Amino acid sequence: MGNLKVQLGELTLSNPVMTASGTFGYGEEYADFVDINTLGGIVVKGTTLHAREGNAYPRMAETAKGMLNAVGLQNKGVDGFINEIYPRIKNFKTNILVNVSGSTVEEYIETAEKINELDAIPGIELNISCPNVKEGGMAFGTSCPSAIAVANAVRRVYKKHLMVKLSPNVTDITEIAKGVEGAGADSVSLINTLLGMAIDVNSRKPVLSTITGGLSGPCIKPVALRMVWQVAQAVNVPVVGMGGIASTEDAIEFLLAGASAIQIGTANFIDPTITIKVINGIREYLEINQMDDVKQLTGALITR
Amino acid sequence: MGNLKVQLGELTLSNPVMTASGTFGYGEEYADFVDINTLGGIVVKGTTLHAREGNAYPRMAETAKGMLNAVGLQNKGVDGFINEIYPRIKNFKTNILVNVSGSTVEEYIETAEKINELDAIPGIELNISCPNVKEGGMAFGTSCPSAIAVANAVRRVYKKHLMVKLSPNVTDITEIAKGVEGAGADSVSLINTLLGMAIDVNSRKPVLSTITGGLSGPCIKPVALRMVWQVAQAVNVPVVGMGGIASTEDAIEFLLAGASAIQIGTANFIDPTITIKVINGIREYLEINQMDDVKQLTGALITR
Amino acid sequence: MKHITDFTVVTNQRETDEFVVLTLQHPGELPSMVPGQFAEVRVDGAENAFLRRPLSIHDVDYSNNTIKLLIQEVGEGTRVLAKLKSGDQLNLVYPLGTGYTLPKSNRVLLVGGGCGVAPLLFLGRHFVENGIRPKFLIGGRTAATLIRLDAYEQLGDVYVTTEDGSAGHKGFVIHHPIMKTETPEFDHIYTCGPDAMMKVLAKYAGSRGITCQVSLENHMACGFGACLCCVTPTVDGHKCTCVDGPVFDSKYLKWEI
Amino acid sequence: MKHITDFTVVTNQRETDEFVVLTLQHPGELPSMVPGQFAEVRVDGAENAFLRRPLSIHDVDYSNNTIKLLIQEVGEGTRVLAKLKSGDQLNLVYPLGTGYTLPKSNRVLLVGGGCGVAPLLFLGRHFVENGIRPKFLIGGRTAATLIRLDAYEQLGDVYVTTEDGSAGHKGFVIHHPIMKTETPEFDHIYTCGPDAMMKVLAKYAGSRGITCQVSLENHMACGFGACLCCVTPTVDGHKCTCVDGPVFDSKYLKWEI
Ligand SMILES: Cc1cc2nc3c(=O)[nH]c(=O)nc-3n(C[C@H](O)[C@H](O)[C@H](O)COP(=O)(O)OP(=O)(O)OC[C@H]3O[C@@H](n4cnc5c(N)ncnc54)[C@H](O)[C@@H]3O)c2cc1C
Ligand SMILES: Cc1cc2nc3c(=O)[nH]c(=O)nc-3n(C[C@H](O)[C@H](O)[C@H](O)COP(=O)(O)OP(=O)(O)OC[C@H]3O[C@@H](n4cnc5c(N)ncnc54)[C@H](O)[C@@H]3O)c2cc1C
Ligand SMILES: Cc1cc2nc3c(=O)[nH]c(=O)nc-3n(C[C@H](O)[C@H](O)[C@H](O)COP(=O)(O)O)c2cc1C
Ligand SMILES: Cc1cc2nc3c(=O)[nH]c(=O)nc-3n(C[C@H](O)[C@H](O)[C@H](O)COP(=O)(O)O)c2cc1C
Ligand code: FES
Ligand code: FES
Repeated sequence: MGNLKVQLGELTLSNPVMTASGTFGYGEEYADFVDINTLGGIVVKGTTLHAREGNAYPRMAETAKGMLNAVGLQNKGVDGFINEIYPRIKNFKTNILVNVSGSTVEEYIETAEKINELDAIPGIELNISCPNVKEGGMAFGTSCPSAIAVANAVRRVYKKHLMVKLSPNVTDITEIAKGVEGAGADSVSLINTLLGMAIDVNSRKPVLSTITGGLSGPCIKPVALRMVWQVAQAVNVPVVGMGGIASTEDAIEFLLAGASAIQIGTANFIDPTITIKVINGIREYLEINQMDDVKQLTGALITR
Repeated sequence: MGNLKVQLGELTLSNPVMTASGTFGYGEEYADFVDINTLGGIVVKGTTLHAREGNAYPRMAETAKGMLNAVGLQNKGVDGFINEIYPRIKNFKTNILVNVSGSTVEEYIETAEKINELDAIPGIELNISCPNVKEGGMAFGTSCPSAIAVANAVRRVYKKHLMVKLSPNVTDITEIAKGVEGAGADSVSLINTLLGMAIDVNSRKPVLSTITGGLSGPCIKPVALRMVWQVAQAVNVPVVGMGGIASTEDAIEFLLAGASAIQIGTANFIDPTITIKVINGIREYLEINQMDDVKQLTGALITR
Repeated sequence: MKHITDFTVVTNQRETDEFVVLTLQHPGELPSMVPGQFAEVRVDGAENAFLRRPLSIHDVDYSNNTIKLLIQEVGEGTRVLAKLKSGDQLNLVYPLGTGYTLPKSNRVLLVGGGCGVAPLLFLGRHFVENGIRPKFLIGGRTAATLIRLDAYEQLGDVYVTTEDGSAGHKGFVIHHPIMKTETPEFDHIYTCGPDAMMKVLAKYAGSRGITCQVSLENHMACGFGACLCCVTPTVDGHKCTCVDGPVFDSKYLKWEI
Repeated sequence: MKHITDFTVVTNQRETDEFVVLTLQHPGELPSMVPGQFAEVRVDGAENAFLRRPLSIHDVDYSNNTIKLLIQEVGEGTRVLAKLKSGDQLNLVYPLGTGYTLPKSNRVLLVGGGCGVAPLLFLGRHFVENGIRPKFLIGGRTAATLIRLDAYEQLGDVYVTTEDGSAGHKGFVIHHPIMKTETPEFDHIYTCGPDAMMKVLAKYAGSRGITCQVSLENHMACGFGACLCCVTPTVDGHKCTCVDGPVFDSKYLKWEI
């Protein structure tokens, strides 16, 4: 049987399938559907220094094979996470990464410092790409100097695995990927949502309370795959690919494009058991193709 | 009955519905399905100084509610257009715009100069956003200085309506929109295709001969709509919106977001009569909402 | 515990132009459900209904392991579901959310409008099983929009209003005579329907010391607390309609009424 | 002239696990069609088949205004089409492309493989109507993959090969005895099927002064020359398979054979 284990720097994943921040709650929400411990890792909801109420309702719009969200980082703040949530989830036997966001570099630093103390959290995913907050968020991830500044600052205080999550809303994503690699990122993950919008023609109002929101789901897969392919060629650190993955084939496309692991987001809403199906699907693909290690797939795209 | 006539600078459109370059051939291909003269305008296939064979097959991949294309500006060159095609289409009683592309500024200039001489062509759409050619194309449209340079150069030699077509593959599309407005564009059209990719997991090869290609269709609509909304707020020239329009509602969303006219692309492949349906649909919408002029819809989004 | 299960359509009963009732067979023993809970239904074969669609548990028959969904056709998703045929499979994530809670007294009024009548049948049955005879007040635009009245009548008294007066009392539910008495015949209102209707009822209840449990129909992406898309403002801040609701005590909500 | 028309499904005849034949009723008088032409079929109710699907005109009956499509289920689009029932509507853009041209002599061989047999029935019928008795050579993996042989037999002689020898001659079409004679019994080959098969036939024809018309199955977005997605390299450069083809003289193509 093929080996599914992958390494992201020092981080060992039992398989390359992780869940995307903001779509899998804290894992518990899915515990009735999947055995969380069989996942390669889960990235929990975006966490900020202070508790946030998020944006006003409506926060969601369905689009062609996708959805827009404008949740806006609703969370209990890092202390709320540490005191209320962490005790409940720390015994999961999978990699729990915390997705960290902030409005200022200082907030990122302080949040990362606190999470650095949590034994059961082997890494953070630095979210410099959230399109749904007024301050910070995506702004950090769409300019190379500011992306480097945040990554640098957090790197200094955060000692475990530092994954940096890139924004697709940029002209050249490889430039930013190289920048944060230089700043000490142990891996990069991409893509966060594309900035989009929907209008209700009856009311003539935006569907979302925030007018624009983040687009996710199968509709964005071609863009995500292209960016993962570009970034994988540009950096030496492992790449974690996501964006519209909803089947084994999708996941394998990302691996072939150069991802060492993948995250599944929106597809969990439609099939809460999709992660397990993809893990099994990758195993079968290896068997059918007589490969003995999933790592053989990473970057194995044949471009002649 | 509501007025559907709109102005793009000096250009009068009998209604706001145009067709997008590369998806409507030279109009003739659709003559069995729709009366071309009832359209607001048609933008013909991307035209370059010299004839081009385009990219190798395969040039197309179907994606979730969309498609990738890598046609690569196959065309007979501007002289071929003038000698072979123009005589056949010049009597259409609609606005025929030529989509002009090039690998160098000089090529753009020379092509535009030649088209300037054609009486039945009231304008060009300057394509600085084609993702499917090795040189030029999108590269011009993703950097502000080069976008301005091409627009400026063409503006000097081209005397009729100059529409500049923007690339969505940028961090800040408003910056480029403002740049080409400053360079003398009479209108801006957006969006061209998003750069994407698809992989065949069985062969482990890219589906497209060019590896990456341009994503179009309903999947990109949320991104397109957001960009039209942003650009409409940033510039004073009329905005022509496109990207995934496949129904009357879609078209009205773009008008509300600030577009003065819209273009329909990929949807023509699925329903070759869609343009007529949308024209009639807009007329009905005006009636139902007791509006007497389609111009009232442009930018009428209620954001409180 | 939440489940993800393929049910088999037993019957698809068309009630009106707009409404159908699907009876769904569960493969084994049904888990227990609370009235007001809902299912997230996967819409197969729809071109545009990408996300699951939330639908209330309309009725439950534990004896033969069937449940019913009452579906109002409003868009592509519900239209595709309304076309299902006996023998078709339907994938449900269920039971989801926090349902209605049992009352302190026996004097209950269940008020439904539109597809909001859906959870009230299961709720009414639950009351009857707990020795409470419910009263139903059902509002519609016209007589033709009132559905399954006979099913409700088997459980308790049914009062009706229609906007055009074509059945029952003319007007909105709040205009019905039983709402007008100085001393209402009920201590608890349970309602599901348009927000406007529920807000009027909440106000009515608030000013009379009556409790009012409302069921919200916010847009949902996941249905089980994972996405935080479905929030409603409450006295404790944003709460998920799908987990903390859909049923809330109206006083808990930050409603402008 | 191209048309866009809703046809009504008259029958859906299942041939094998993989193949069905749809008979479609045209609302009025059928326009005239040429064998080798195809239709772009809109797939309604498919979650992922976004573009139309090109399918050859399998047969035409001008007397009762019906056409037939032969469909091999290979993906979601064809699977959804194969589920259509009598009475369903199906939207076609048709007739598209350049079909086969009539031969200079009467000695014709029609060679089909897989779903490539589809246009050959209409073509054979066309030959018969023009006083030419065609010979068919049909290749399949196994006997079970050979379909509608009886229909072809009504028009001419049918020769068969299967890869496993379970019907007809064992091997590929090129291995059939009628291909082996020094002086072939035909001057013209008309073929549709896998590229590999057609290339072998083109080579065979080329070396014997036989003409060979091949029908390509390139991926298409529009089907009528508007998108330039479906090109194939020819001696005149890139040509659209959907307009200049799908039928080409093999000598016109830039094939590495
Ligand atoms: C907890 C809950 C229980 C529900 N129970 C029932 C029920 O028992 N029977 C029933 O018929 N319907 C019920 N609904 C509403 C039902 O979910 C929507 O009508 C359905 O999702 C619409 O899908 P569609 O594809 O047909 O329409 P769409 O094309 O998605 O939308 C059509 C119209 O309906 C509106 N709409 C879409 N989704 C929702 C939603 N979640 N809530 C409110 N409006 C929506 C849209 O804004 C649009 O105006 C319930 C909703 C919730 C949240
Ligand atoms: C001119 C023409 C005539 C055709 N006539 C017939 C016919 O009479 N009967 C019939 O069964 N099929 C015919 N085909 C092939 C048919 O169009 C494809 O099988 C169909 O589009 C696949 O759609 P799908 O959604 O089922 O499969 P998909 O899920 O789209 O694809 C399944 C597999 O089929 C391949 N495929 C997809 N589209 C095409 C295509 N256009 N050509 C070749 N392979 C494709 C894919 O690469 C994939 O490997 C014809 C194709 C052309 C171009
Ligand atoms: C409802 C929702 C909430 C999200 N919240 C976050 C978040 O808090 N932090 C973050 O980095 N990404 C967030 N994302 C982005 C996803 O993690 C992921 O990058 C994106 O959705 C693309 O993947 P997908 O198409 O598989 O969903 C969110 C996405 C959705 C749909
Ligand atoms: C097959 C194809 C060919 C295209 N060729 C061109 C082109 O030559 N020049 C150009 O500016 N845009 C071209 N486009 C982009 C479209 O004009 C349009 O900007 C894009 O497809 C988005 O609109 P849509 O989603 O409605 O198709 C092409 C698009 C497609 C699908
Ligand atoms: S719908 Fe996802 S949290 Fe409520
Ligand atoms: S399929 Fe569009 S040109 Fe042939």
